[in-house]
Amino acid sequence: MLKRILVANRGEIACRILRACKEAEIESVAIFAANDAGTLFTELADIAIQLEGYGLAETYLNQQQILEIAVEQGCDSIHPGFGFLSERADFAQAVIDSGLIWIGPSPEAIAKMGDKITARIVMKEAGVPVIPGEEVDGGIEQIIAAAPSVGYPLLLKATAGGGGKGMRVVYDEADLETEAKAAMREAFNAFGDDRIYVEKLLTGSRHIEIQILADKSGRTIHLGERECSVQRRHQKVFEESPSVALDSELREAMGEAACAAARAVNYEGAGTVEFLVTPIGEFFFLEMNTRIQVEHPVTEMVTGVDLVREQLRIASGEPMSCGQLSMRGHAIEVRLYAEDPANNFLPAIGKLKRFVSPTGPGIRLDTGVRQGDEVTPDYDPMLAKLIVWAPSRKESLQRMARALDEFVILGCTTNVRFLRELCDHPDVVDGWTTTDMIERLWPEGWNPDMELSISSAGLLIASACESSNYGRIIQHSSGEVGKISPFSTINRRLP
Amino acid sequence: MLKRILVANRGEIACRILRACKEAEIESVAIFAANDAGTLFTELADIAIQLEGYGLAETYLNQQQILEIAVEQGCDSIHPGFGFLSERADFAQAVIDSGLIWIGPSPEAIAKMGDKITARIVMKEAGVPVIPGEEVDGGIEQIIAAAPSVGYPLLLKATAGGGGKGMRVVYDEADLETEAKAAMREAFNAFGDDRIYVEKLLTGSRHIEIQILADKSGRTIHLGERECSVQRRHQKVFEESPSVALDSELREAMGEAACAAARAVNYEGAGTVEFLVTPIGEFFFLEMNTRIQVEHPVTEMVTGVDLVREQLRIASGEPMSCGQLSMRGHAIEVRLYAEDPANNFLPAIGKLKRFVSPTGPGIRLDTGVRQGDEVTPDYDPMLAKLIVWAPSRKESLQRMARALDEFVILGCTTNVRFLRELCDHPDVVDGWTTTDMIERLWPEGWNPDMELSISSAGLLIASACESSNYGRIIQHSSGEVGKISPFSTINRRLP
Amino acid sequence: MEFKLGGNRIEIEPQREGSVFIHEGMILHMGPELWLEIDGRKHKANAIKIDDVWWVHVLGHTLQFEVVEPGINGDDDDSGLTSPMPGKILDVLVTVGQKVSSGDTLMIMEAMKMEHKIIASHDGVVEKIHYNVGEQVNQGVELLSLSE
Amino acid sequence: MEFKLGGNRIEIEPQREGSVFIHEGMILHMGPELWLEIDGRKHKANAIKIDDVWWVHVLGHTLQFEVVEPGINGDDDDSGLTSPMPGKILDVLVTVGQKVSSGDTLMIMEAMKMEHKIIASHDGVVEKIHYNVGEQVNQGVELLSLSE
Repeated sequence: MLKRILVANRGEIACRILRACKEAEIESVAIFAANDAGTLFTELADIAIQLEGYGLAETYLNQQQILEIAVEQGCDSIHPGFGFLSERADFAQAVIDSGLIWIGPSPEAIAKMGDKITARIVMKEAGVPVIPGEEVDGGIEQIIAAAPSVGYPLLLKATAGGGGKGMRVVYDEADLETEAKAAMREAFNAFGDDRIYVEKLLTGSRHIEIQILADKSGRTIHLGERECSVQRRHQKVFEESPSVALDSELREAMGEAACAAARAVNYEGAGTVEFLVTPIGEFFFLEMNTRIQVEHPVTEMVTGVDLVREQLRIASGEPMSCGQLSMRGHAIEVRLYAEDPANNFLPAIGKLKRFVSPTGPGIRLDTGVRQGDEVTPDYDPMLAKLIVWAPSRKESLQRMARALDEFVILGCTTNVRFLRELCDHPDVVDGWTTTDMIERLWPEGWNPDMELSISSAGLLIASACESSNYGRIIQHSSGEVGKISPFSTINRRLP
Repeated sequence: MLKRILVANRGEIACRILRACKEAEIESVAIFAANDAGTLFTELADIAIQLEGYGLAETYLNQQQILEIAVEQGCDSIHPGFGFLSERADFAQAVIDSGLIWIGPSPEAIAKMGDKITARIVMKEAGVPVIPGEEVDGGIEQIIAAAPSVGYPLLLKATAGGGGKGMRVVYDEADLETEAKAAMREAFNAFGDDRIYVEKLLTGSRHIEIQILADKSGRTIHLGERECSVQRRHQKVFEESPSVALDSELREAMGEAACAAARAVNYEGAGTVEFLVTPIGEFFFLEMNTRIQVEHPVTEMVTGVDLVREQLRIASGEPMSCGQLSMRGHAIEVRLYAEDPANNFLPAIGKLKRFVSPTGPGIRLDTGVRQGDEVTPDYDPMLAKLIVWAPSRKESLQRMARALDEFVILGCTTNVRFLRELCDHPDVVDGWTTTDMIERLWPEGWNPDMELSISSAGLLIASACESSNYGRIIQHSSGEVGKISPFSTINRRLP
Repeated sequence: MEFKLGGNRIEIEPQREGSVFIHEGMILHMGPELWLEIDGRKHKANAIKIDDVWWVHVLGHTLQFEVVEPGINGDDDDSGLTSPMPGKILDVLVTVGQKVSSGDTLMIMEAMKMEHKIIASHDGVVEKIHYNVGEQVNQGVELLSLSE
Repeated sequence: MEFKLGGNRIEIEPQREGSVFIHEGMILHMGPELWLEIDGRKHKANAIKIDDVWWVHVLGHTLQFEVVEPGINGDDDDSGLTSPMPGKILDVLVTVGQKVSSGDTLMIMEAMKMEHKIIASHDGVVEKIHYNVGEQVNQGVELLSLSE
């Protein structure tokens, strides 16, 4: 049984893990950079320790400092969440070498799956189909040399990568060098490793992944699929389970392949095997994510398994608690980003002056922020995840539409309206979700489908509020007294 | 298919139904009394119509006015929620006579089950066991005459009643007359009918109820049980499913009895058959609630059936959509009351200056209020219901404890801390929940189990805030500008 | 500084250094948010003042502290027979001049659809009845006067 | 009253009667909350002013209206090559005096762990480059000047 866990992450996923610790009656230690002081996840920890330094490298990616805190605070284990150090085999090894439990798979498994080229080779050996491509070893010349045999359109991917960083689509040979350089730079900044390899771009495919769990007693199971085809800039925005594209036969074949992939690296804990599924039902191994996934809640809601709590059980040496699975209904997750979907999904910043989330049946909110928080450019723009469950896919889409209509966020531009329009877009309703869907539907960029009466209504509201001095809040708190004079407000009233 | 539903209710259950309408893409009309203007449920309706008049009788219980609005607004159906007119056979009949669809069982079924004495007789005939007692026809003399044969302690219950109104426990003959009069008065005020009957008080019993659904095609199913034993003043505060007291054999026997009860009155829609279960596993029919129940969410979370949406389907003549049930995990609901549990659960009022609800996995909040709302003495003090689901009962209790710890409500006294202490009380953890549990555990009344350091911490916070002018918010909105002078605040600063 | 908590008066003068307050080994850090430190662990607290009462949420508990204005030393009698909330008088069970004992029911009022008993807090004689059956009463008004 | 919405200036003078505002057949009721009435149906709206911008949530849409101060008539050029958010300059792809065409990538900056291209909004000649590779920039600052 674990006694005290250090959560080496921030934001929404840190909240998720800290709550799981609380529920499992395990003490928790959060670490936070100075610019995260007072945010939600620091509240949910039993102990919150501020990291020294600035920038990711000195804080959330600072292995040495994090390990020192873990030891000083008497932790017996470290949960890395996703992103950051979660797929760093060297960190996993360092945690183990410090006498702590690493809540995740072995450093060997991480290393094999983390190096995308090694992973391709291991998977081929295990009989799992991989995407046609070239396992080049990085370097701009090698990429240029490999490209013709793969053919266009092709995809440049970071060997060390994940999460869309360092990933570029190239449609034309003329763009290859520029894009490859950009990909290498991004990869280097994100992973400290600029190796890039080349894969065929399988257009019109679906991104479908299988959640697996494996415990130390040797049991490896799959928990069905998640379809994450709706992506912008190679980052998922809309995820669901089950997928309309899978029948039980294909589901079992992919589940078996996922378990085979996990067994090939003696996997332990929660992991995800990602596949591309072509329109004719072929599937290809994309990569394995050796950590908890952003979109894990949809699997939790469909299977009723608490994946994070199972991670804690497995890490402590207990068998997983879930027996025969009973899958039920349909779950959808949308990722709430601080970004402007009408402007090529450019990240946005601001203060969340209003943040009123929907409630009621079938609604789950996994959030890293709450009203009053500041969205800064320092971190990933994902603010929260909204997940719904309903007995059927149709009801699930209807529930998501209802929930997004209720969601009020003022002070920072978000993708709420974009997500809302997805819910009743015919392609989504009919299940024609493919990885190139957003580019296909909105080749010139997305703009809200807004009747004139809406902007007219907004204008009426803005002008009425402006002319009547509505809703101006002057907060007199210890730090702010006197900063804002009420008279300046009154002076600006219009006749 | 229904096209436009009038929701003849308010608060939390109106929100629940209005959201179901939205999700089912059915238009909704809310009605509200003047003192409910601007509350959450009026926001969630497509159309909100203010009722004329004051007090319950002129507003939410005003059948004529509600029917007129339904017809004027072009509604094709009325959903009564729970309480108010939901179990009024005459209203159901009037709705039908106006050419509208009544979302509930037939007036005949309501009448038979609503008159508790008729219900007892019908149940006896259907072979469903009833509690020993006397089916007196009201009147103080008859009650006094019937009491000796039933014996003490006994329970006075309103013949027309439900929800704890007009219900009194009498331990001693000396109190019988006073209590009977009070019960009659309360019953008359609540139901316009002062008839009271007498039942044996079965101490140490559990309150376990079976949810049923019946559609017009003749299918009647049960959806398992809810245990609602933890009650204060005969009102439920803590409900769960499944019950630790039932094995699959007893569950099936009670489920069968519940379906038999429903069939005996040709029941249609969602309904609940309540039983008392004695420590040796006998069960007795208590009453049937011919409407949706406050605690319906626990069944929804365990079965995955959306009961309100099924009500809409059944009322429109469709078959229920749920096939073979797949029950999973454990759900708990707590009722958040504006009341002071340390002062005999006396209802409280105030303004919800802070209302920050928990989020994350397995959490559902069905609320009728949000931050900023005023809790008035005009209506029932139930503010919201917090429901959690987890794979096991233990995990469910742990999750509820975590959720209640996160819940911040300032400005109105609530029972949050009382509910929180229930979560790890040994009797609750071990499942020794009986209807007399609260009186048994806290015969002198409940008081928070608070270490001295907590009140000391609170004192430190209050004094620090007071001396540093912390958190004083002066809102300058159109209506309030100038009402509060910032100078008066500054003057009250302490050195 | 003086507060009332559940009828008891408590005096407190925390040590203060800028935005840090100390009392009985606990440290309160006051910024845009309140953080209470006990044994090196920080806990988020919430506080808001409504009229003269500070509502404080800390460590899962909600507490109310009434500010006692300096200089005011009124021995306000909290045992007064006052209306706990707005409601309607349903029944008056005593008459002026009647002797009552602690625990006797004096009035019945209705609020929030429930009946509430107004009970004598001490033995005495009914001096005055301020409201009659059927009357609406506000919160906090005195319903009856009882001699000591 | 004048607002800017997505670069366009709009003038509006709603009819007002007390707390009721009317414009194009829509009625806004202003109390502690905002209720917009269209065709007899009321919809809750949310609005808040941050700096000079009104953020409005109505009917599931979120809109931003910038208040244009009366009297100010500056033709501020929104096609300026300004930093969309705080970040770091990763690459400068042009030099002063270089001719560029609309759509050309001029700079690459990094913010929120992503690369963003700064693209020429019109044909022109680079007049000045205000930041060099590696420099931190704030939101809204001009990165380059481009002649017309």
